[in-house]
Amino acid sequence: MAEHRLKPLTPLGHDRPETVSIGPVTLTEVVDQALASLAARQGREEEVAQKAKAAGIPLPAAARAEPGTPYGAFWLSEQSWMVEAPYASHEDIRAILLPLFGDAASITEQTDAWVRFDVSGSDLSAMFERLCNVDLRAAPDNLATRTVIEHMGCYLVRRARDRLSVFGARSSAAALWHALETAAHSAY
Amino acid sequence: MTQSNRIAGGQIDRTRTLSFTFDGVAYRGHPGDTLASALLANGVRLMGRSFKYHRPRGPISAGSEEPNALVELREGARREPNTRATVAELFDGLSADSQNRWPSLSFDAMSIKDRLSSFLTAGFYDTTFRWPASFWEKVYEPIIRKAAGLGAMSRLEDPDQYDKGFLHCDLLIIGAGPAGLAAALSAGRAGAQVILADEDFRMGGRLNAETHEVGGMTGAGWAVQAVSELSHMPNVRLMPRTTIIAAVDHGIYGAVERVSDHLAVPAPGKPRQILWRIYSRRAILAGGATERPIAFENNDRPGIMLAGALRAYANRWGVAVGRRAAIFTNNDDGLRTAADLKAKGVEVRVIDVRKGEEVVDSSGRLGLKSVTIRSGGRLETFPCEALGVSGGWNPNVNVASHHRGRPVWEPAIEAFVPGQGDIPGLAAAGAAAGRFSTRAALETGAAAAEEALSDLGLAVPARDLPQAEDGAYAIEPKWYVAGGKGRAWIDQQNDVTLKDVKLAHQENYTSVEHLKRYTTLGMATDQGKTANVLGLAVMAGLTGKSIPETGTTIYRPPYTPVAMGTLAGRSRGQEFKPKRLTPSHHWASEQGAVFVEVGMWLRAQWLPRPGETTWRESVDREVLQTRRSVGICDVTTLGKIDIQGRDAAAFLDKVYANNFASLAVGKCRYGLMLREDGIVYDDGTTARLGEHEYVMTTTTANAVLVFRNLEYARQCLYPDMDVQLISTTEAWAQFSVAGPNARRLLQKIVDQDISDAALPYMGCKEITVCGGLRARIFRISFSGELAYEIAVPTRYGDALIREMVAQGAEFDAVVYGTEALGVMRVEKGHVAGNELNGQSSALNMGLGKMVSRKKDSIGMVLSQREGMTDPDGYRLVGVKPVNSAEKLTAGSHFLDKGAAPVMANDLGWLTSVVYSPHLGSSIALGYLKKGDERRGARLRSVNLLAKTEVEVEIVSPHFFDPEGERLRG
Amino acid sequence: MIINHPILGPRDAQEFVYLGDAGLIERPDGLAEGAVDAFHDYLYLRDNPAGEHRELWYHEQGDRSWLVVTRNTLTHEITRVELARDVARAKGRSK
Amino acid sequence: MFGTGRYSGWRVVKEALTGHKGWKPAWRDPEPQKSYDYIVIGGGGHGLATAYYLAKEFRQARIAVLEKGYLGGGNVGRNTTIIRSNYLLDGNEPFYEFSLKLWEGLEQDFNYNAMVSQRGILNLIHTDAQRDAFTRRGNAMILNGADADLLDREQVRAMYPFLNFDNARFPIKGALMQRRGGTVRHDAVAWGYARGADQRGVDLIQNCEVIGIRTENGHVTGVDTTRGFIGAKKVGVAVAGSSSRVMSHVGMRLPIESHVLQAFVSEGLKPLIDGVMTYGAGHFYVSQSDKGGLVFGGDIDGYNTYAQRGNMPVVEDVAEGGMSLMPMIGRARLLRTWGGVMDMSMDGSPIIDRTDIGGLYFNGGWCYGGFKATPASGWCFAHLLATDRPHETATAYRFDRFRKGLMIDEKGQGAQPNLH
Repeated sequence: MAEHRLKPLTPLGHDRPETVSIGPVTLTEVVDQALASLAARQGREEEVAQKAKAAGIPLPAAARAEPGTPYGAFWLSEQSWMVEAPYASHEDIRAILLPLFGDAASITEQTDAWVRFDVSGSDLSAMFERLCNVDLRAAPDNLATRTVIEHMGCYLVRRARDRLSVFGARSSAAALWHALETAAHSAY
Repeated sequence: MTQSNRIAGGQIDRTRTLSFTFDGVAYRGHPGDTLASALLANGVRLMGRSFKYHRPRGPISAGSEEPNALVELREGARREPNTRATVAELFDGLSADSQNRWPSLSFDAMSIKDRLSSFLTAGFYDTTFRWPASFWEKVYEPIIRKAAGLGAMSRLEDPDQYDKGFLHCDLLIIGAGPAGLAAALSAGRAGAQVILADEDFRMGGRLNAETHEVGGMTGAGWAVQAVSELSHMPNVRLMPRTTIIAAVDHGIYGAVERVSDHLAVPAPGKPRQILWRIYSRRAILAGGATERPIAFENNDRPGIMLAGALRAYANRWGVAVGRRAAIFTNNDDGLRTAADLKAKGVEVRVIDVRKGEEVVDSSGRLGLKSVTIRSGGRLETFPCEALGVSGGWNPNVNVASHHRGRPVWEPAIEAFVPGQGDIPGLAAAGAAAGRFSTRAALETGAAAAEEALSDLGLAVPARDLPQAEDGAYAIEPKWYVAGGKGRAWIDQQNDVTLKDVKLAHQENYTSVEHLKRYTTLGMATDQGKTANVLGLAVMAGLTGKSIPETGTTIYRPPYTPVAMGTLAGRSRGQEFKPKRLTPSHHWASEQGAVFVEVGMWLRAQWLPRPGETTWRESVDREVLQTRRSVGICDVTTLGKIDIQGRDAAAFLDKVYANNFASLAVGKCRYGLMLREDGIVYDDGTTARLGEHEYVMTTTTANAVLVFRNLEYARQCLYPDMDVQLISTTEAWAQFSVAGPNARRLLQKIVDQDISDAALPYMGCKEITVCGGLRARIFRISFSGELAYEIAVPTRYGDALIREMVAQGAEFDAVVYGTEALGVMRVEKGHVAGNELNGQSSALNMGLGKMVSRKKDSIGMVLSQREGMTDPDGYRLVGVKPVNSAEKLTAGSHFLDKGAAPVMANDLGWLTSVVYSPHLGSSIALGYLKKGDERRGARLRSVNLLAKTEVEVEIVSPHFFDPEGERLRG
Repeated sequence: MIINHPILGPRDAQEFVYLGDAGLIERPDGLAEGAVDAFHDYLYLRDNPAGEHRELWYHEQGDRSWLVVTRNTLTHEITRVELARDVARAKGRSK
Repeated sequence: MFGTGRYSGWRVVKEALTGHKGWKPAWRDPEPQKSYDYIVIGGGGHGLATAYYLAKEFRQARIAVLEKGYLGGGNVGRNTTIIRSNYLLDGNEPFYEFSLKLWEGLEQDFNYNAMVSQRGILNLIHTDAQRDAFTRRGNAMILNGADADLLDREQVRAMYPFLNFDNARFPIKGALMQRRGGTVRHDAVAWGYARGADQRGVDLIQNCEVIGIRTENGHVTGVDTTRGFIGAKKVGVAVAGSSSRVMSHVGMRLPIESHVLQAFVSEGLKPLIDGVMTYGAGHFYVSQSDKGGLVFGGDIDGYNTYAQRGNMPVVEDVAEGGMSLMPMIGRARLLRTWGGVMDMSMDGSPIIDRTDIGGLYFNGGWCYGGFKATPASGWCFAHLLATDRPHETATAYRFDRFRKGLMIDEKGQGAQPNLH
């Protein structure tokens, strides 16, 4: 990590990430993750797939997420993904990815564009059916989808049957946190 | 009071007693009661007053079709007007008041209108209240408006929480009577994802109100058993207290679940109600049927009910509405009521239309005392407290008609049934399909489920239905009793009588839509559930057309009325829309900043310092300090779009009106974006960070829209261009640093050289700050000052502004808000929101030369139309008051001296007004006809709203440093 | 309404933004003769049929794809959904 | 003279005492004649008003109105009944002010109480930019001879203390008010024009759908209908909502799309809201009817449709706006929703113009603002039909304004009908 004199704030505006348990679920603000979008340039799709494979970066199918170390990824749109990596090792994730893909892909820093809240617990669908139009009961355990929660565009990335991440715009972190808390209180 | 009319039996819990009040009088009931059943048990029949004539009324039904027994439920901010006592679940401590009466329910002064009814027939508004001419608005209407409405709102904020949600299923079953339960059992056993919803708090539907057996046990008992089996199936979701309110497109249904209405107050954190959107692949309407009355004179007295309701009160709630009852029927089902009441010890007289008998009148001002019967030409009076009327049953076709499909007339039952396929994926079963026996309900319910299962590709289980009655339903049509002199009610709540329908016919309002609109038939809170078919049958009789030829009006959602709070859910008050906070929000809050809503964002508008008492003091200081030394402003809210790809430059040339291909790496350029109709859409600077990499900025307001349009251009217009887009608005905390000391301040922050040579005007660079944090810097200015925008990863935005303020102390650096930003951009003559109004061209803004005609950019062609290149058209100008002490007002219009204030003399208007502390005067931008030619002219700036005017001088819009020396310094 | 997205399957129409007639893909050449007339017809005139209608929807709260949806304006029945980029290419649009 | 005789106070008393036996049909049900001088297609508000003014003001004879369903069954019978003339742009404001003045004299004009009620309309202001825009608009209104007032927050609070002043996401900062704005009983407007036209000899022909328009040598000769061919010297089309369908009979493509606008009414409530109000931070406007129902609406659904019904997102959006503006309506219940098909034009403003076919005239593109325009639309269309010249307040409503770049775009949204 670069040696500089600036101190970061969490998306919720504190020094340390928040966490709270409501009924059977736990909500956690996650800050130790770096993000970059990766989009194949036209005609370079095969090349990107090969380079990603070589670098250990998964490129999951539509509406799916794939975990990995250090790189995980979830699908954004045709030939574009969000790459996830640990923040401590990948703070400048774009600079790390660029040489891996050269000019075959467009790579954009996204780490601080998003707030990530992880929600874990049994029967998550009881909470999320009050938040967004995603059928978690029927959804696979590696679902990655965009959805809307209280007028806020979000990505829902399911990590396991009982655990998922909600990515929302960083500027509305407090509003999203409040929506999650309210739904949890209502559901459980 | 004692429960004088409570009899044996019923599905109420007599081991517990609930206390409640009605109009301040205390009563008792039991769990399982509705407010209406409990009041009837206590001998209370009078529960409301009608809308127009204030006639005394009691319930006519035992369900959601109730037109009469409407009360104000609960007190204070939870008061809920027009609540149907027939579905309000009793809870301990419930309090209700009657409504639409003064001073009391039994003595209502407004019932004088009943005496004047000859003057108040249908259409009376249109014909009556225009005499004399001027009296309508001044006299009649205020009186009418005061008398309007039924219940009263509390006028207090609703304290309860409402939720919204989304459910998905293979099969939605609407109604948990015998048909719905049979369907649910079949589908549930087959493993389908099933939602079974019923508006009642007790599932079983009509089985709860009947005495006949199902599968060798009581119908209600069988229902309990079926519900129990279903409740153990993980693939079945039982939703009692849930009304399907609407069928919308593609298998989506709206539903309202009343989570807490049976409680005194909702539990903490729990909603009162939830609005669900149910996404179903198939649906079954098993919502039963509603009985309809026969109209006869004075058929609206408390104690006169639908026969099936009388039976329901006896069987389900253990209530005899009267110890002596009459049954007036044209069908076999009415006879069943008579038999059930007799079995409970009620003295019953049956008046069967099919035997040539009819009820012709009734008596009893506040409650039924007797009915007059005509039988074999003789009139006789039968004293009774209750009369059950059955004119037949109407299948509840409503939801099946929400796509405007028309129901179909079924002569065998003299009623409409749902049209086939009116709503794709929805089938009707049981009484809703016109199949009235229990056996038929079970069979059609199971059959509908089986059909849905095979549609869905699921295995159909063997049919396993219990034994049940399969009685015949013979009916002879009878709509009204002819020959009466008084009034016979059709729509009780809205006081539409037989006579009103006849009058509508006489005046040629004979189409059903005209009938509805002329008489208000079916427009009351019950939406005519008991009245509509009767009304149109009467009209059919008058016109000589058949009932199906006459047709029905459109059944419109919602099925029953829905609380506004439920439809709004959590989006209200401060949570109406999410708040977006800037990276410096916490810091600015600590400074006591005043925030302003800019779209979803909250931005610091100004940051007052101790001693400052007006906003102008703060803003003037922020401007002067910036121009004198250096100011800092959070500009993160501007949209930022990352544009990459081999064709990125060519793409920018398409979406911007001015040239971008020539922009060098490491430079920024102001870009002008048009709509295809040639009007200016947005502006901003775009920086070329690399050979194939740009970052575009948009206005705050248009960030999302511009992104959408870029995707449109990329995918629909130029599909082979190699361009990738992604928003980075939130990824970077971006600050403007402006003023003569901007560079000196930033050089203390930035690790690299940012001298004029290293970073000239309109240059951009990737840098590090504060000892190594990666950042970006753009040398751009909207204030006319030497200025930069500096961006760091958002998590460091808070730290950066603190650092800049600390490092800026030696320069007396200031942080400024959006007001000062606005002052400086007007001083510099930059267009912004008020000028970018979606109605103005580049030419209007003085930017006409930016539109390159050498390339085919979006909007170029249509910006050349004659109306948009009119030399006499509006041009952006600067405006100063001749007397600098005078204040300008944005939105004022320009008039020539001496010109009358009429539109023909209008020359334009002031778009943006600020006070320029630099010039010591109010200044403005404006759009002025032939503005370029009027430089130096003196005009009037007129605000007719405030009746003020100011003499102004037209000047260049560039009030400040017109040569641009400062920003290049 | 539900739009059966060619990549993502059924999605609620609320996630989409509606633009209008898919004819908007066929943008005229702005540098050709008579471009003003061509653009007038292109931008302003519509068939506006009561029946089958090909129209553009943008999956803003989804994968940001523009789709061409064939939908009946009398019944709202949707019979076909395509990626607008594929439609545009098929119509000969390129760069 | 045909018809029902005059309605007067004395008449009402007499009919009440004699059992209402004297009321006659409000209009006849004539068989169509072989030909007419004028055929107006569309028996909604605008078509009926056109026929009425053609007969009354322009002394034209042999007029028929052809209606595919029942009279007044279009959007005149399915709207939120608001009248106002609070427009900004020169092309619009004189026309709507003309319309408002006609409303003010309407009841005496046709001797029928349409319940014209000028209780004022408030456009709430939530931002400084809105105040600037409303100041510009209010001045434009006054310059055009209309009335306008700018209210501050406290003046609004004095009128409606129960609005959300203290805990709003977008606080109320004031309002533009037009005191002469208000509401009218919508059905009565259609019926009043129908009665008046019928009395002046206009044949109002219901259940008569136009299925073709015949032309010869570039000039209209008549229309084919479900009740046979009917000849005409001039044909005026006033079928907003179905404009493209009717004009497709002559192969005309229009700068119009059909969209659905939903509207809503609550259960009857004791008086709460005296005038009309529009929320400036969400899609919501409301008034209260003389029967006590809150009549409200919001945005159009936003996709092309002829289905006359909407979907849930808009219902919810409107309720959210309503609850945010008036948190006390949470326990008021929505009773009924309905949907009407709008002619959404390319700039949000209407068209009253000739066509390229001689004798064929067009009136449409009213977006969701057609009800308030009914009298002036009828008058101006009658003027155009009778004189071949546009009325002075409707000169801007031409087809060619799009070709010339003279759009009348009040909202500044450009050529995207669902944004107007």
